[in-house]
Amino acid sequence: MAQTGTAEKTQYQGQMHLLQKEIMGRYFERLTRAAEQGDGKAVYMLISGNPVELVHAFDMIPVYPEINALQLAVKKVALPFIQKAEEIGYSMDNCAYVKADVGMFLGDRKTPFATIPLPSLILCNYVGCNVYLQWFEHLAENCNGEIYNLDVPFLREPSGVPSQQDVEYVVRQLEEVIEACERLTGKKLDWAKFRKIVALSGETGELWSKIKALTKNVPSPYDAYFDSVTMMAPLYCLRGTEDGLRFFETALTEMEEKVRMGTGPLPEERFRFVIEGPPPWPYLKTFRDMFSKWGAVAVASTYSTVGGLWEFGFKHDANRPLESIAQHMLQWNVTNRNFLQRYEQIKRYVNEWSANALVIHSVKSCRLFSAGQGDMREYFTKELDLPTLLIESDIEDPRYFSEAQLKNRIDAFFESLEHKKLVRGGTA
Amino acid sequence: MIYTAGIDVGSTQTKGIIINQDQEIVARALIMTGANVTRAGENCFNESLKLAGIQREQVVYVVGTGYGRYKVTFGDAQITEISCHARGAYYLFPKTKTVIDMGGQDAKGIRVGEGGEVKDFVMNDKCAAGTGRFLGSAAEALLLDLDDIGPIAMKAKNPVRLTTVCTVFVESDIMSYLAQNKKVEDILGGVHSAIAARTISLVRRVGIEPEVTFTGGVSRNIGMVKALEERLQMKLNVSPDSHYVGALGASLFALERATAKANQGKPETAGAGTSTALH
Amino acid sequence: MVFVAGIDIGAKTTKAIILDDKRQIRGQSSIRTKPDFPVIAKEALDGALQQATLKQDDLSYIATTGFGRYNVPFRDLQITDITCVAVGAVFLFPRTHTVLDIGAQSTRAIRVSNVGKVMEFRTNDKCAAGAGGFIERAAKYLEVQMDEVGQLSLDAAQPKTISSVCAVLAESEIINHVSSGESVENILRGVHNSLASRALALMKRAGLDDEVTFVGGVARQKGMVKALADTIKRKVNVSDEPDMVGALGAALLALKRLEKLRESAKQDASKEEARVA
Amino acid sequence: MTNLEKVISRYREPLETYPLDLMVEWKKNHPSRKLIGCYPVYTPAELIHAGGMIPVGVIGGGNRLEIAHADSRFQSFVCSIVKSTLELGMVGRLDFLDGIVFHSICDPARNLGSVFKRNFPRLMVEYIHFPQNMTSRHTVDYLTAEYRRLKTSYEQVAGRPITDDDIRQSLSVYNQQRKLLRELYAIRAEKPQNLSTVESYILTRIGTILPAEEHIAILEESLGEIRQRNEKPKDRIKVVLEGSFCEQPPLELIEGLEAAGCYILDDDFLVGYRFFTQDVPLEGDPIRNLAESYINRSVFSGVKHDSREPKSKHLIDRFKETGAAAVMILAAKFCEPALFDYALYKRALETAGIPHLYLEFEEKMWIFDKARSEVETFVESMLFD
Ligand SMILES: Nc1ncnc2c1ncn2[C@@H]1O[C@H](COP(=O)(O)OP(=O)(O)O)[C@@H](O)[C@H]1O
Ligand SMILES: Nc1ncnc2c1ncn2[C@@H]1O[C@H](COP(=O)(O)OP(=O)(O)O)[C@@H](O)[C@H]1O
Ligand code: SF4
Ligand code: SF4
Ligand code: SF4
Repeated sequence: MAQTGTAEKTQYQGQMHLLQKEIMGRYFERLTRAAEQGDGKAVYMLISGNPVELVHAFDMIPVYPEINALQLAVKKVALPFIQKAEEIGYSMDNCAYVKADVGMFLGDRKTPFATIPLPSLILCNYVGCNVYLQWFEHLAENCNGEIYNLDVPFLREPSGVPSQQDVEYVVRQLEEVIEACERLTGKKLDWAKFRKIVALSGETGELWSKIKALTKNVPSPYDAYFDSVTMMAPLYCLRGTEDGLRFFETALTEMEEKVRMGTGPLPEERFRFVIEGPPPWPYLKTFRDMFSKWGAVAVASTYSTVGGLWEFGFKHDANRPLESIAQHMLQWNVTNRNFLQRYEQIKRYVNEWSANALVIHSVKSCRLFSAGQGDMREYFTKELDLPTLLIESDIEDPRYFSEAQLKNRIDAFFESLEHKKLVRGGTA
Repeated sequence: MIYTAGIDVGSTQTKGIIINQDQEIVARALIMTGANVTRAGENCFNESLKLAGIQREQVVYVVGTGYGRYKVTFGDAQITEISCHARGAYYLFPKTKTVIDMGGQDAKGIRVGEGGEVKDFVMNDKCAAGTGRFLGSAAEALLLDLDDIGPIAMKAKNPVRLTTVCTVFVESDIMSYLAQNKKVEDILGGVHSAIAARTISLVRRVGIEPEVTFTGGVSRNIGMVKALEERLQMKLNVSPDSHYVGALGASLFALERATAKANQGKPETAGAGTSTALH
Repeated sequence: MVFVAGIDIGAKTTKAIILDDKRQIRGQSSIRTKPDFPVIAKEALDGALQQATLKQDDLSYIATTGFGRYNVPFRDLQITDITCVAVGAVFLFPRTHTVLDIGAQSTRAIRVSNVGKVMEFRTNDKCAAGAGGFIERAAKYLEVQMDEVGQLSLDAAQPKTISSVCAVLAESEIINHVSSGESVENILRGVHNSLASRALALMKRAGLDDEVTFVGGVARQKGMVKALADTIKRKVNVSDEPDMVGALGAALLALKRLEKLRESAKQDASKEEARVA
Repeated sequence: MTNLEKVISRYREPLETYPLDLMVEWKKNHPSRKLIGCYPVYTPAELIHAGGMIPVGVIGGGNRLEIAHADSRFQSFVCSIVKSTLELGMVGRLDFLDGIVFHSICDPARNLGSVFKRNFPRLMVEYIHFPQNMTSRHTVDYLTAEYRRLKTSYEQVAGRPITDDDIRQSLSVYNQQRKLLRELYAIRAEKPQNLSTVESYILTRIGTILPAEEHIAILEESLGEIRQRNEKPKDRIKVVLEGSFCEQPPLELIEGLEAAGCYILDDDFLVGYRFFTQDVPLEGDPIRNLAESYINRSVFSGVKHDSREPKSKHLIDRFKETGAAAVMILAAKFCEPALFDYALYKRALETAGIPHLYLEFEEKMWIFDKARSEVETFVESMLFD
């Protein structure tokens, strides 16, 4: 069982993985070409609620410093850059995503996958995280790219719906971004093309939300935390392109296949949990094993919604391109929602994805996510009586990952869930 | 009559408990862990066998716990001290909702559910500040015996405010207070209340609901019991066996496993047994 | 002939140095710090005076430093360790760019100008894991004398890594190493290496460049000096009595101060008010 | 004892323990009046005042408050003020408030707003999103709309509509208050020996708590005396202090900094309460004027990002205007905005050859030796050569 299970896993995810490598590979080549032959203009942007559609419409190249940082961490080469940043004045307590990227940016701008081109436009889409503003402020001071702070009002109405003024405000700014791009590329925006791209984004988003719904199945066909990662890069970099669409079509078919076969990422699914917070990139594998060992599968994760929250019905609308991009930025991603809305999001996951535990991975770097997670834990354990585990490490900085301690906490947590199964005699 | 054992190999001291099938404690052993963790486990086990006056064969299941649990090679399973402390505390005080465990090198807070299962827990184990070791250093600095500092601390009229939490620096800190002719009880009072404050703010992360059971070696320190009770404004459960709670919990788990095994003969399905099964 | 004194009241030891106006050392002493600072400062000073065959009245100026610097009633001026150590280090090694001072309870990295002016500095005095206290505890557990530590660690064949970031928790690690038959030499070097890597981080933040001068009592330990040199991949200056450098710096500054005062006593009187008390 | 000395000694003690208790008393005597807590940094206090309510600065818990509950909600790597503010709420020290307003200054403070909403349902909890796009043609419109939204929710607490004239009235009150504060700071920049930083801090801080009219009276009287002072300058180095715009250092620390041998010519303590560089115009739409002033006539800080001009330039300009000899960066521990700024300041200051000292503090700190020695060392490095 275990054997065949893993065999199928590699076989089925293989297709998707290969395709992902191929299309992302092409994207990274494009970056390197732009960097080395000055072929193409780069726009730096942030992942959360990004207006990548506009960038594609101008045939400019989207560059995400967050992805640089992520890759440095995954390939375990971030630390020297972090330390370099700390030597020039950044604090131990600053977000290590920024430190790693700035450290890299001030050097030869080489990540394990590409050489990063200098920006023509530094588009700070300020969607939730305040660190974004300073990150891009610092990049701007270190190069002569033009900077534009796209100010996205935080979602603060109790209704959870942005006001008309907020939407208006963001749309007006997007128009200013268009002016800037027209100036930088020397050509007018081709609205027909733009609409087509937004339409593609709409379809892609829809596929992604279908894929996400599949983890409601028992067993879940894939791990909504560790496996989603594969699908997030294309979602951010290639959303609105044919490549992107093709990738998500393939992914959906494969995952539906796995549902039919009743196979999941693990030989046996003993626990279904929701996980909150970004992963510890430098130790992803180690971290995953700590859960796999217990037969625990993540069926939903807030982190997979930083770039956009599609599973609750949002879809880019080609007839209202700017408005729907504004909606995406304002409302449909986890980073611009307030803390209590995140509680609600998690609650929905727990109920609709039938999970029996919540794991909060509190990362020092990312206060956007972590500041106050103690209250979140309070809410879920006390108010909802949901078994909740809070563990601390970091998203980027390997110095904050203590394997023994994490293992101890995770083991104890699942031991107690096992124990509950015993006394209740029930199964997960 | 069958027996099971729990061996808690702690950073400082190793505790062993043997119970019979009626969950009665038939032996308790306590030895210093020392350098050789594996041997500590074995010695402690043999010691408790001796005290129980029974043969190795009569012990059908042994669970190892504590930071050295994976060195308990002769054991049938290993379970984290967190689960064991919860289990043991629940056995001693069935109304336990919160466990405060203060050991030699770490402090833990555990929220316990109806069935004695762990609902939530926190621990500090990166820094030896505010642990049994901290008290140890304080006692050394004052040339006092561990057993005495608690009672003395309770005499404090106006406890001092420590300038450091570092277990290493606390000595010189105490020295300078002595130089300022502070009273020994006030210094110790300060030490105890500092640790109490630190521990409580740690445990608050899981929420402190009565009843609260205080376990681990430090729970033998009456001064610390009082310091915690004062700050929490509530009574703490402290059993004469409080130091053995981890081992006790382990032996209870062992009994569960043994029974489960007897009934269905596959430990995998049984609770934490899987932790070993999947290693 | 004019004489001045510098007294360094440290967490562990108190040192005194007497200089003449040719900047020659006339006498020095080092004794264990006891909580009564005024008394201990006097003892240290007397020790140095005795060596210099002088009386306290022969001293024209006394500067104190170290964390007990304010508690010496008979001082003319108190100066922080960082300033003193920097001046002392540059006096001994004029090409010094970065000074590392590891004492019993604190570690300091200082970037200095060629005249010994402090340009930037970083300190750590919260956690013993980075300071001499760590070594003292390790030595205690390994049952070796402090003054043997340096040589032993220097003789290490394969240093053992100490992974714990806490000086206290490291002890169980050390004990395990001992029980698994690891040599005292290798363990001590392990401790030195972990101190060195912490020091490196600190030095980098203050600005690390040649030449590096290592002062403070821990610099007496040859193994530590080696560990540091290996870690920062640079040559490391160490004087014969690295733990006297603070007192030396204080004495040098006392002299400098005295000369200034002599020049323009009047105008500088007000300066004193501002500085002292 | 002069009046100024009276004021200082009257308020120092409460400020060092529980500043808000000043208004707990006040509320007892004015049970019908509504009080709205204001978290740092920038609060348009005018809008609250215009509703006949009192804006009360909730600026941390000082170093006497023991954090017993809040640090189980916010992790160890979050700044102190976030925890102490929550702690104040949890131990009932904010019960006298009718509402509290937070801002988009940083992620922890923003999440704190949500945590307040959940834990204190009785309170009106507002959240202002301050625009971070200072170049857009549409930002003033946005902020005006945001202030109008705020006004409506204030009206609900106040139980009455807030008219434009109410707001104009309040604008002129606060213009007056800020004018006096500017004079206070001008004196310190020019003759620091005549006004210690702690004195000017206390005079400013009480303005975040007391009703504006009372504060103005106190300021006018105090300034009268300060103008008369004529102290002999000490041999200290003159510095400009930056980085304490949100969490506030203990008074003893501020004192310690000066005692260690420097004059602080300018600082950014409580900057949100005196951050308009000119009066807010009264004629025309008052709310729009308020919004427009924030965009075009307010000082920078670690939480207001203006791509029109680098922050470091602002700082260096202030350094030059005041004629200081050095810059002191005093950042709250774990204050990410301040910590990020330092990386830029460090480089800019080094390039400009301006000596600077970097220090971290926490409002809850109560041992000042380390900070003091570091300042002493810095002062010495400038005096001995
Ligand atoms: N009789 C006693 N009185 C006071 N404290 C004690 C006593 N016995 C042990 N302790 C404390 O308990 C600590 C060891 O507790 P323990 O729970 O065994 O820790 P661990 O499990 O990590 O070995 C010692 O550090 C000591 O401070
Ligand atoms: N004779 C010695 N040999 C080796 N190391 C020593 C010796 N004396 C002191 N040390 C080390 O130096 C440290 C004290 O250094 P010192 O600079 O005197 O500290 P402080 O100035 O804080 O008193 C001790 O912790 C010890 O590690
Ligand atoms: S704080 Fe979090 S969201 Fe913001 S930049 Fe850092 S990692 Fe990204
Ligand atoms: S502060 Fe002391 S106890 Fe804590 S980690 Fe450092 S050395 Fe260990
Ligand atoms: S001190 Fe800094 S981090 Fe803390 S709330 Fe204020 S701005 Fe945010």
